[in-house]
Amino acid sequence: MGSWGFIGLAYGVAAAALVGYLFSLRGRLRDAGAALSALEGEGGRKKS
Amino acid sequence: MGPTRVGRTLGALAGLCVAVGLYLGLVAAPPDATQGEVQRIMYLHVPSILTAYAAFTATFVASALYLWRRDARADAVAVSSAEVGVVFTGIALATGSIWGKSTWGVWWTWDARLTLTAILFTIYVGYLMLRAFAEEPQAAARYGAVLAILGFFDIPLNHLAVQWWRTLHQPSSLIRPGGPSIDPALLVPLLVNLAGLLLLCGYYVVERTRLEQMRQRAMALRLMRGRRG
Amino acid sequence: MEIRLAVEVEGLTKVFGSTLALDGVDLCAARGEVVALLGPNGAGKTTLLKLLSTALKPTAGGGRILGEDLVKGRDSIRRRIGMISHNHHLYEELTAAENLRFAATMHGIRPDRDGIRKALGEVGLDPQADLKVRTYSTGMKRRLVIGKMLLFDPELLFLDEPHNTLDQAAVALLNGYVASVRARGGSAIVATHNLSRAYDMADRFVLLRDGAVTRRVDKDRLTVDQLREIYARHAENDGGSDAAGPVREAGRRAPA
Amino acid sequence: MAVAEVMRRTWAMTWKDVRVELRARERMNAMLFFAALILFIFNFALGPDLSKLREAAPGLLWLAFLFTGMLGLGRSFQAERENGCFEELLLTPGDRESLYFGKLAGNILFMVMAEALILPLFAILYNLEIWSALPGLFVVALLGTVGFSTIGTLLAAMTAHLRAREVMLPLLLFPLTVPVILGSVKATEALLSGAGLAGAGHWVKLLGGFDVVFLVVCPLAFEFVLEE
Repeated sequence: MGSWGFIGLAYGVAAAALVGYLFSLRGRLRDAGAALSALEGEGGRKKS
Repeated sequence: MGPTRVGRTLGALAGLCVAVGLYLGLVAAPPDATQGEVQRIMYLHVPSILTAYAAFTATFVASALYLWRRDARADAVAVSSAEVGVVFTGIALATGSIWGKSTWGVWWTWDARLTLTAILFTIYVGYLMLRAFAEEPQAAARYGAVLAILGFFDIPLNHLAVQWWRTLHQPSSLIRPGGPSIDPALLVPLLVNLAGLLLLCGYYVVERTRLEQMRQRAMALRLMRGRRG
Repeated sequence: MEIRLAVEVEGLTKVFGSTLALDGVDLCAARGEVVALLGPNGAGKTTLLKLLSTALKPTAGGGRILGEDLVKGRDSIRRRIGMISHNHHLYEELTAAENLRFAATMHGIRPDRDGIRKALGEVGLDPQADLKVRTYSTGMKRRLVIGKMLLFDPELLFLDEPHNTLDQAAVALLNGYVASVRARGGSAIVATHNLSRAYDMADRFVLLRDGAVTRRVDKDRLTVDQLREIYARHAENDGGSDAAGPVREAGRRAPA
Repeated sequence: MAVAEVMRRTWAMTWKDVRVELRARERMNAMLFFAALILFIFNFALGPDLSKLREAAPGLLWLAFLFTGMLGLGRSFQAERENGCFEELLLTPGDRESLYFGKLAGNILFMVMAEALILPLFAILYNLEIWSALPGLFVVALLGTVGFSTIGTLLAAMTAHLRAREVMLPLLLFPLTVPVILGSVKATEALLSGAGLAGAGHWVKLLGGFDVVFLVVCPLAFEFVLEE
């Protein structure tokens, strides 16, 4: 594999890791947000 | 808690800086005299290990703060920068190994810097597992903080041990006490890429901290609901 | 200055993860008084006991134990209290004498041979002094813990379900010891769900459920059956809290 | 006088651990059996050809030392876990450091006793001439054992209540003690090749530095691990 092959592989792996982490983070943030609003919503209903 | 203004600006800046760094590293910078084109992997490998060190230093500071003042925010930052630090250490390992394959023909050499990166990776993966296994969040935060402090004191000793143990690779040019000894043409892309990855790391830590705080808030709400239930 | 209250805590709260083990409990105990914490399992009795004995740090709330701040004065509190629990905190491989010598040293007392022998004698374990605790029955282990308390001579005693699996003689010895502590001006907090034992031992009863105090009752002319009935109403089922009930509290109206 | 009390409490902890261990002999038996087993397994795995083995001898010796030590460290709070003695430790007044040093001294003692038996067995099985290097070996073994046990005792307390403690202790302990592993093996290698303590100078200094750093950090951190 030529040197540009290795460079592509290295940058590709790094990009995959960083983008992958970003999406995982976004997903977890969405789920936490949903769980939070559910709890807050429920909390609200009980108080009124 | 939506994405904060700080988070968004950090993210944008990081994107810009990484783009510039990519251009400089892959296009503008001259190929290395001895290694040729493949030396460009350095613009990714060295900045990612330095960013990981920065993230783990933040974990150390936040952990010490947590133990001192028991401030939940410090704990959130500690676990967040540890997790992001592990991601960057993983990248450093992968790129280091690929660089090793291209220059020495082997995926893994017990070269000083690669070995240190591997040790760092195992210590902080252990940190994340310890936090996951501890049932009770306060215990997870406390144990994690202690481990982060142990890790912080351990790293310089690891450096010493591994440097003496063996150094195939040229001694890490950037962190050498004498300061960077490589010619400016290579230095500028290196520093730009470093700035890019540091900003990106900052962005990830800010977002991950926000996630941790949302989880903390959800736990508090479940608690409140328990009280009124 | 001679403090009147051995225990004076407000708003004691303890959270484990997202479970609320104790929810803002106030408690007072005067010198020379024995207070019983009654309630079903999981009501928070043991958690409260652990907070008062400084084994656990409170998530919120605080107060004073023997005049010392619950959190900052932990060290000196620990020197002046004793704990008798259903699991006996003894090392099975050590003999009775060795266990006492170790516990005394860790407690900051200089243990001498005859001091230990005397304590063992008083709880009737002198002949077995050099046998491994592994060979002891539960009753004998409880006696050894009382022997340890004789060495510690605590001003404030904590008892966590001390009565279960005890033979008659050991129960008498335990009640006798608690009475002797009270006679010397000391106090005790006992957590149990054994109503008749609590009735014999305590002057006041604090009923707990789901980590909160549901009722406080003085013994005065109360019979054990009345106590059982109040317990059934306040600690067992979901009966409405009886706001109007005659509640005597040392100087302060307890939250309903 | 505070110092006297600290010394008494530290000694009481060590005395209790040693006394419990001599009676039950659970930990020592497990360590010794495991050590003998690992030495034999090396032979089967690496073949009887001694010349190959001799070159790897320092590494194999320390593998036996560290894994046996790890087994011992895993059980350092076993006596406390039974019938609530852990909580009793929480209730003892006074400083937490003496509890740590008392437990550490016991752990070091058990590990050194295991090493004192592994080393001669190792020398016989691999027919190594260790007599001349013995004093140096003792110093290196002690420095390595102290370094390994210092962090090991703290992590044993931390993982005492975890569900997967048998896995967590090694997983956390070995990465942190890489300097001890490298230092001990390299110093032993120098000693066995006749270089004497001077020859292994910088490795011995590394081990010494490691021990000093963590003999300061771990006792201070122990308080945060012990509290509930």
